[in-house]
Amino acid sequence: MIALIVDAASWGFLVTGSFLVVVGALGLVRMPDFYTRLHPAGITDTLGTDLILTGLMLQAGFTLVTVKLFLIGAFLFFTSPTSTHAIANAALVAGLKPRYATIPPRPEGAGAGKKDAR
Amino acid sequence: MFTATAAALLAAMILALIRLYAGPSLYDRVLAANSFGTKTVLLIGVMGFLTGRPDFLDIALLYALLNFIGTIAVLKFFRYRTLGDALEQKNAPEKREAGR
Amino acid sequence: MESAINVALLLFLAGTAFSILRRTTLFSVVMLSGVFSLVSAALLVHLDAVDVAFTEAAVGAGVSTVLMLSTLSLTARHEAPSTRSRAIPLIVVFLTGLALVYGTLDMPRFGDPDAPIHGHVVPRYITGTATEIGMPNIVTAVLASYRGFDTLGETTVIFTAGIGVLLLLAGTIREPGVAEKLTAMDHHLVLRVVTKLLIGPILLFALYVQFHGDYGPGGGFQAGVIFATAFIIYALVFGLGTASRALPGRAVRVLLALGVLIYGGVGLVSFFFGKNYLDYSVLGPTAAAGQHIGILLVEFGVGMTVAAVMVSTYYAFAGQNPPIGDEEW
Amino acid sequence: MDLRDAFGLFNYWMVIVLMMTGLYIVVSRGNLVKKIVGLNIFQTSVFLLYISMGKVSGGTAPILTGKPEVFSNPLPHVLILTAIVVGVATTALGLALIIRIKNAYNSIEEDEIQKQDLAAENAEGDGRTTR
Repeated sequence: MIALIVDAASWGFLVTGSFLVVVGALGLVRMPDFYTRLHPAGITDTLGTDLILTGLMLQAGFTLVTVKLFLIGAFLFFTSPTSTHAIANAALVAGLKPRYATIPPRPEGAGAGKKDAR
Repeated sequence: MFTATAAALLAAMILALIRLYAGPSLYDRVLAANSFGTKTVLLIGVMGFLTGRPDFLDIALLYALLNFIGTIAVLKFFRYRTLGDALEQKNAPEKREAGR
Repeated sequence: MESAINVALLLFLAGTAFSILRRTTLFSVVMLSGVFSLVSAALLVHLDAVDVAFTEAAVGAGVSTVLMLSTLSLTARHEAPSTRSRAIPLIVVFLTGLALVYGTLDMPRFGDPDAPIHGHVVPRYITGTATEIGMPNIVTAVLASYRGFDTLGETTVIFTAGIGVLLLLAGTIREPGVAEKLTAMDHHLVLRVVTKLLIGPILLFALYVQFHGDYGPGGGFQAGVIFATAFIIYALVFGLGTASRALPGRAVRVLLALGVLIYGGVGLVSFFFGKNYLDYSVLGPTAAAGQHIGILLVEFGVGMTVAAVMVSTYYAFAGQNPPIGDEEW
Repeated sequence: MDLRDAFGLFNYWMVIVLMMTGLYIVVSRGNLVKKIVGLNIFQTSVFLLYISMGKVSGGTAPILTGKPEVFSNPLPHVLILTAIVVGVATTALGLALIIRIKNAYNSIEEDEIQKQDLAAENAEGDGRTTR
């Protein structure tokens, strides 16, 4: 009985995680410019990753494998947002402007659309 | 069930590759490469369960630890060595100023 | 599903290779080659080569990307449009490819258990590892014991390549004071904190890989690269000056030679017990225990040399003067 | 040759496609960094060829579990494992050479370097004839 519940929970985690990963990847392709693409890539991937890893952990039970899966999750939890931050920072510093800014861009930033087209 | 997860991951990897090939800016490529890396970590994990020997997670663990170095290196060589010149685009003096 | 993963990963590799061919921005080329290495590592896991995948992962995840990017920052970012004819190389490549495909028609089919490659010494290695060496990882046993000579040769090649890099670049390394100012990432609090958090686990993981290589995937080659990566991250984020205070370049050069010496020295010790070079069975009370001690020592030497080569290469690359003609980029 | 056969050779054919892509990059592109990347692709495809040959259907990774199992061939793994690290060391050597070439010629395009070499040779030749 307990085994069945754990199994079902694990499958639930795996399916939800897979769904989120695919949605995130879809967003990565469909979003209009670099800064909007950061959202599906960064946020959904982190949650999807953790859900899939949790699902795998439930399948593995109390073994060394679970410890390793937990460590993978923990390290990705730190490194994934850090690299997203680093890329966003690099893009901003290099002068890439958001395509759909709500604040009207300054005159020198008027060519934002043109820049994105390259 | 692992099969379904692996299939979903492969589909997500294809989508990330499309963004990687298409660009358009270098940052999009770095972002796609990074996201592709996370998916590979997961695929390696799921592949272990598919083949019934899940004790080879060390490789996934390695990627989880080290995959952000490439991103840091990109950030660094942009900002501190190259005077902030926007990539893939030459003759952009105002951006060079922003970089400093 | 198994063969679907195989086919999909091979197609990813081909797509990435074509994309590398088409890009002219060298930064993009470097990012794509990082992804190429990632996919090939996944494929190697799929083909049961976990140790090889581990090595590819260790190398591809950090070191090679960092070295390529530092080269780009010192040379050029764009490929000049080529003026050569495309036709002749294309014909050559097609003809060679056709000849190779013709050659494969006689090859044993993929996964054939009776292929000639599985005969000869391989069954001996697989059955002998349990009885003669007494460790689970057959790859480590073959690498460090059965074919210890080969590995000594490979380690020497790595050592020689490291010396070559130092010879080429040592003359143009800039003053340490300037390097320190130019290379630290002082403004990035997030990066500094996360890096500080991660360097400890990375070094611990390298030790685990080094000494757990007898039981699981891993060993000196992988651990050396991971050790080096930890120092490279430190140098990337906290500056070359800080990193070389933690691990001075002179010490790295000593380790570079010491690793190969340890490997060769272990071989010499077995001479004194009247055995062949690199026969470890005399090193312990029983033959299997001796093998175990010998393999640990040899792997330690390999790890030391590999780590030292990678770190000194990075120091040499990162210490170069940026070229004067920035404007032409 | 039936479909089964073709599927059994698929891995080798894809390896050849990769190998030829790498070769094409090395031969047709003049940029030295790109040539190095092309060489790396070629090298990885050779690794995959070796590992594909070592795979046994239904086999598992060559790490003993205590149970009798079919293992894939460990010998190619040993050869390729060391070759990868040697590969990155030699890549570093190649990149170091590129940096020195850039310092000497101020270019990493093969055509430009050859042009400069040719010009230098001609100047030298002229000097000799007038002497």
